[in-house]
Amino acid sequence: MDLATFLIQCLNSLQYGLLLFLVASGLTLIFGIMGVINLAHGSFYMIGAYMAFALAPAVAATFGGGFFAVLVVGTVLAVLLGYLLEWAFFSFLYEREHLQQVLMTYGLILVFEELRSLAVGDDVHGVQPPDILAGTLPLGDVMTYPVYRLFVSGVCLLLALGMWFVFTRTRLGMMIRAGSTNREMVQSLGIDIKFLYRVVFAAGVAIAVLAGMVAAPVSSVYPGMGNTVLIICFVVVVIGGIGSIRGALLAALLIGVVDTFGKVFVPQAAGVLVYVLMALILLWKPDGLFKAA
Amino acid sequence: MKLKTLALAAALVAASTAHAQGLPKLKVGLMLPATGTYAALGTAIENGFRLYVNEQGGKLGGREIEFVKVDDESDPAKATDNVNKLIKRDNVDVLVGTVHSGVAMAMAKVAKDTGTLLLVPNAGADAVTGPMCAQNIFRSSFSNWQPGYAMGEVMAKKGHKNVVTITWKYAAGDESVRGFKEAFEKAGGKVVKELSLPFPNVEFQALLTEIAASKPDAVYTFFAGGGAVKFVKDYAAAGLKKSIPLYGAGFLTDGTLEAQGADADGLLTTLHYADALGNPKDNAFRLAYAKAFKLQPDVYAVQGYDAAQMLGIGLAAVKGDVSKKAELAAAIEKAKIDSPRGAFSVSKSHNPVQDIYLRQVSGKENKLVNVASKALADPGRGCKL
Amino acid sequence: MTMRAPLVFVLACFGALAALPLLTGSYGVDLVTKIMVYAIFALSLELLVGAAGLVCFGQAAFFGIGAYAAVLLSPASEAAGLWWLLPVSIVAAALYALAVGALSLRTKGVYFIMVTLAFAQMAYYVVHDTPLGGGTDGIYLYVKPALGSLIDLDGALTLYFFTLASLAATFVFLAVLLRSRFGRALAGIRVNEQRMRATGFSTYPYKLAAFTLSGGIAGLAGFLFALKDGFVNPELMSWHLSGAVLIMIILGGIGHLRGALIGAFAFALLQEFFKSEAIFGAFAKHWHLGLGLAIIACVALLPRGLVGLPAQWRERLVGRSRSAAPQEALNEA
Amino acid sequence: MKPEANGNDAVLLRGRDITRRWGGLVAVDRVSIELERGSVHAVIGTNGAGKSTLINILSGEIPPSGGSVELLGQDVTRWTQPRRARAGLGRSYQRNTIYPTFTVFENCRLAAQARSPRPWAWWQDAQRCEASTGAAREAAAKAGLETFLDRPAGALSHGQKRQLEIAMCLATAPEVLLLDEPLAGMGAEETERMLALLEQLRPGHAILLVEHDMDAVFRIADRITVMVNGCVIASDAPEAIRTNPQVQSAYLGH
Repeated sequence: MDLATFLIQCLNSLQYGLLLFLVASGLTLIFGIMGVINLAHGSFYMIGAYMAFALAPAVAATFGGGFFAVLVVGTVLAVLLGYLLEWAFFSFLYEREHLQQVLMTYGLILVFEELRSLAVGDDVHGVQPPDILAGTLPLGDVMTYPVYRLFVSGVCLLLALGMWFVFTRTRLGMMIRAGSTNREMVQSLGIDIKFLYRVVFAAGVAIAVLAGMVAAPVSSVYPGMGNTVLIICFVVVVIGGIGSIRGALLAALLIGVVDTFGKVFVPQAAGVLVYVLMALILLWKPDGLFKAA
Repeated sequence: MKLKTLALAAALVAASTAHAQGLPKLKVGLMLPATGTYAALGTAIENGFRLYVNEQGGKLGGREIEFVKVDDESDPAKATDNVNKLIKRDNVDVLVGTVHSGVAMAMAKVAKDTGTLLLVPNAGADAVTGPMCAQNIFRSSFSNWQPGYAMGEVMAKKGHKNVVTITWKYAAGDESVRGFKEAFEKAGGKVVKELSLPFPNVEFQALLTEIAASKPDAVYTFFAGGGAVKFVKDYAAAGLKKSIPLYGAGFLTDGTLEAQGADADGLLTTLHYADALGNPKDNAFRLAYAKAFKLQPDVYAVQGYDAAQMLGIGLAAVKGDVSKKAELAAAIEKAKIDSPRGAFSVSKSHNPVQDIYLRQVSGKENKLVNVASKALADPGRGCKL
Repeated sequence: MTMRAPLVFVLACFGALAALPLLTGSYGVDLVTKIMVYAIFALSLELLVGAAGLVCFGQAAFFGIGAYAAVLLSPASEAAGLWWLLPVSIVAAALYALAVGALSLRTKGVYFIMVTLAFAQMAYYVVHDTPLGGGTDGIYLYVKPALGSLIDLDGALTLYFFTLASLAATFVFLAVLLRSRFGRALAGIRVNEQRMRATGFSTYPYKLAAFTLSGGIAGLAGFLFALKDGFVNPELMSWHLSGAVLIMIILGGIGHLRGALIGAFAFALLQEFFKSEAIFGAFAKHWHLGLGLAIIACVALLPRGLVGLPAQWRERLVGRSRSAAPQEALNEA
Repeated sequence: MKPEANGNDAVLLRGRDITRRWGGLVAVDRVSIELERGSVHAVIGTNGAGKSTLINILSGEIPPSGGSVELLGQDVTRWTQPRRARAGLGRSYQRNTIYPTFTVFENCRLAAQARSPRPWAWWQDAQRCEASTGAAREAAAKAGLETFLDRPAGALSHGQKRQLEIAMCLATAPEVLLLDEPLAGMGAEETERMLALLEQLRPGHAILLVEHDMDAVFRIADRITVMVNGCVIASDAPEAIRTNPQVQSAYLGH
């Protein structure tokens, strides 16, 4: 493997790591910081991808918006969806055992999968990136690199910075983190914890749906896509250390490297490597890389 | 005493009329995916099957057809139960299914144990018409070996010498690449590198970079559904499309062209069907299908349609009496099936001996280029039929 | 809830299961055999989650090892001896559980859940990607094992009663075990591990023993699954099955052995109900929707799972007269 | 395990130069302490003086950064907490660590079971194990809980829960008792009953008492050690401690 190829592979692992963090970001919020075991995270990601596909004609027809208009409309819808979901299905679950949340979100996976099949059918779809991001940059003599993947990586870094800033440097972030460690205490301090949780849950769902929409041109849109990302998202959040944004980002990059170079150097064991990595990290540091930030 | 004779007489009359008017309804068990990634394929197969039955006025071999459906969820762990549900609870006379190879293997075992007639409308696992072949198991689709082998011949003829193959690490991918390698190396070509990634991982960047690094003459691939859409788009986005020609089994571009858009233009694939074959049977089939289902038919619809044809031929030969298994099987083995893909007959191991076409993508359609392999028969290795 | 009510319920269940083959056709026998296999599988997880408070998300690996051992170790053409094949399959699953437990019990809570998932995925990929397990299309068990001429497990009815006997044996064994010193120590570890260590229990060996035992029982369930279908496939070890069995015991109600029984039957019968064309016609295709809504209803209305239903009704009818916290100490069954 | 010195003033538990550092902070700084059979040794000090850390090191829950711990003549510095508990060291906690969903009797029986765990005997019903049920009834009676045996522990009053904590300690028949603020949050009448219980336990056991209730401490302790910021500033009989100038300025504040 000559140097040029090695550098391109590093770029590939960096880009996959950032994409992983983007996809798992909604989960770092709902599961990482709020402590809700949200198996339906994959479904939100799928909803985002299908929104990017299904909303495009509708948005174009109503006020002629392009890809970015779809992102805005989709995110607003997602916040509403998240708000309603929290009120209807999660508000009474916080005191209950974690396993009740597992059962509830398992039910939601089934419901979302079937509603998608009823609404949009079971075909495979593709989403075209917006024209200004549709080009490619030359990369070495043979390859070129799609500009859109750089945009995705950019969105991811922005999101990571934004979430890190909100949760560690603002009062809102402090309240949320306090709320997740001791709900009653924060309530007794006069903070309306019910409303706060609803807002944070809605934000978590919105980020997951946004990730689905942004990743759609790269990941394509097909039935059951939610399931394929679900486990890897939990791996990212847990390796990073539950509740730590920095940890999730580092974990995503680490998995990007292991998955990318694993496929190249150890193809027959490529499927296992990510899980070997997780087992090693958790056995070395049983609370993940960064204990709660 | 009088009452008993009356009852006896009535029974006799009922029996004779039933016979005159044909036996009771024939129950066909459709075990196809209704949920999950293969749901669209399940629907297409069912549409094709029902189209042929409707064309025959709802009767095959003089017997009215009643459908019993089960969603196999493409889950091998539930396969045996779903088949038992059809055979033991609904006591179907014929089993039709399925898409997923793992599920098809379980169905084949139950069919062999119970002797029920099984028509496989898609799953390409070589073993179904190989070690698992049986007198009562027929396939109307293909074996993974066939498209691969045909593309091996095509690429050798085109003068490619060093080729890289890439696919998921699962049975269908391995068998397709094996078929390709057999033909390509027989014709003097060399497979430089066999790349693979775990199923259903769709992160191809790393391996695309490997392809660019090893600079082969061409690439052979086997992907389907969402994976196929993503691979074709990533391959084009990585700039490889213009420098290293991409070939593949037909599933790379079948049912995915709308999603792939311009990235798929010009791709050459091999499959036993194409979008515009032009023969009269295909034109009639496409018209009827479009009218009935408001959709364009694809290879899966054709395979469903032909599975129904095979059943029709078999039943006609035994006048609807499914218990005459040997006669029914012999009839299908001898028959020439007038399929939209072109007439074909089944090999000794009950897999279609069919023309494999070379197709090229243009204008969101897989246009016919020429016949890659004429009447290509699956070797049926391991079949003792 | 006095001690008698659950006992009567469990005996009634086993009585009904014993009589079932007389009432239903061969499909019913097959379906219930499969559900009983999943009930044994659910009991193995109940021992871990309900009794010891260890939520394992990789139970399918032990189930799959039991199934693959049954097929790989059976000679191709003639019946393997049940007397050695069954124990070997159970021990194989238990050994992997011992190895996984020894490592994963160093972590706690959600991290433990994810480490067990990691080891299960490793087992899954070994079987999925290497020729060891016969590849992704799976392998066949042509001749089912037998115990001399006494038990030939090829017959559906023989297998039914053999599975019923295994389920009964597992249930009784676990009921007795949970009331023994070992069982009470597990319960103590679930409620307050710190107090257990302060009084002198080294908790790690207890948890490891429970994990290994649970793996062995899951191996038994996998063994019976392989016998019933005569076909094993890597999907037996996928996380979907680990998730499904976890859903069964939560649905049934955590903390009670009979909750695992109820959960396994409820989960399977709910699916049969929503899939049946007779009831839903064309909409049966979208059975996921019905099942999902039913599960959500269960979470909303039954905080203690299906097993808590009678107590909940009684409380609603009689009003919350009796002691608030259910007297859990003794009637663990 | 022969007691080192003669008669009942043998030293059952000795901590020598126990130190514990959390990064830069020194929570316990070279503290030495001895617990003799038949004597109540109280440790007092302001919050954050390192009392709880000391107890956790003696009980084996936290490994020391330096120094050693000797139990009944054996160096147990490396022993885990369960092993020390089985060797005769019982402890109670500041926050109630009981089994709220079990009955009071079952709480005590499970603690007593630690003496004869016999986990392999899976067929024997734990309720029929005379060793644990006998010890449990005895310990509950000693702690004054004999009338509450069938009630779930979660339904007890706060004082009764503190008594249960002691009962579970006694159920393991320890020789050394480490009690972390047993009187915390107790009314006058409950405090009297607890002090009577400690009085009753004194002859057979070496008791370490960490407590804030000064009256109780000066009434019951044979010896008092005062800790401030992780160091021992005085360790003497109660009267000497009351008049010790250092203690007055550092702790009693007058």
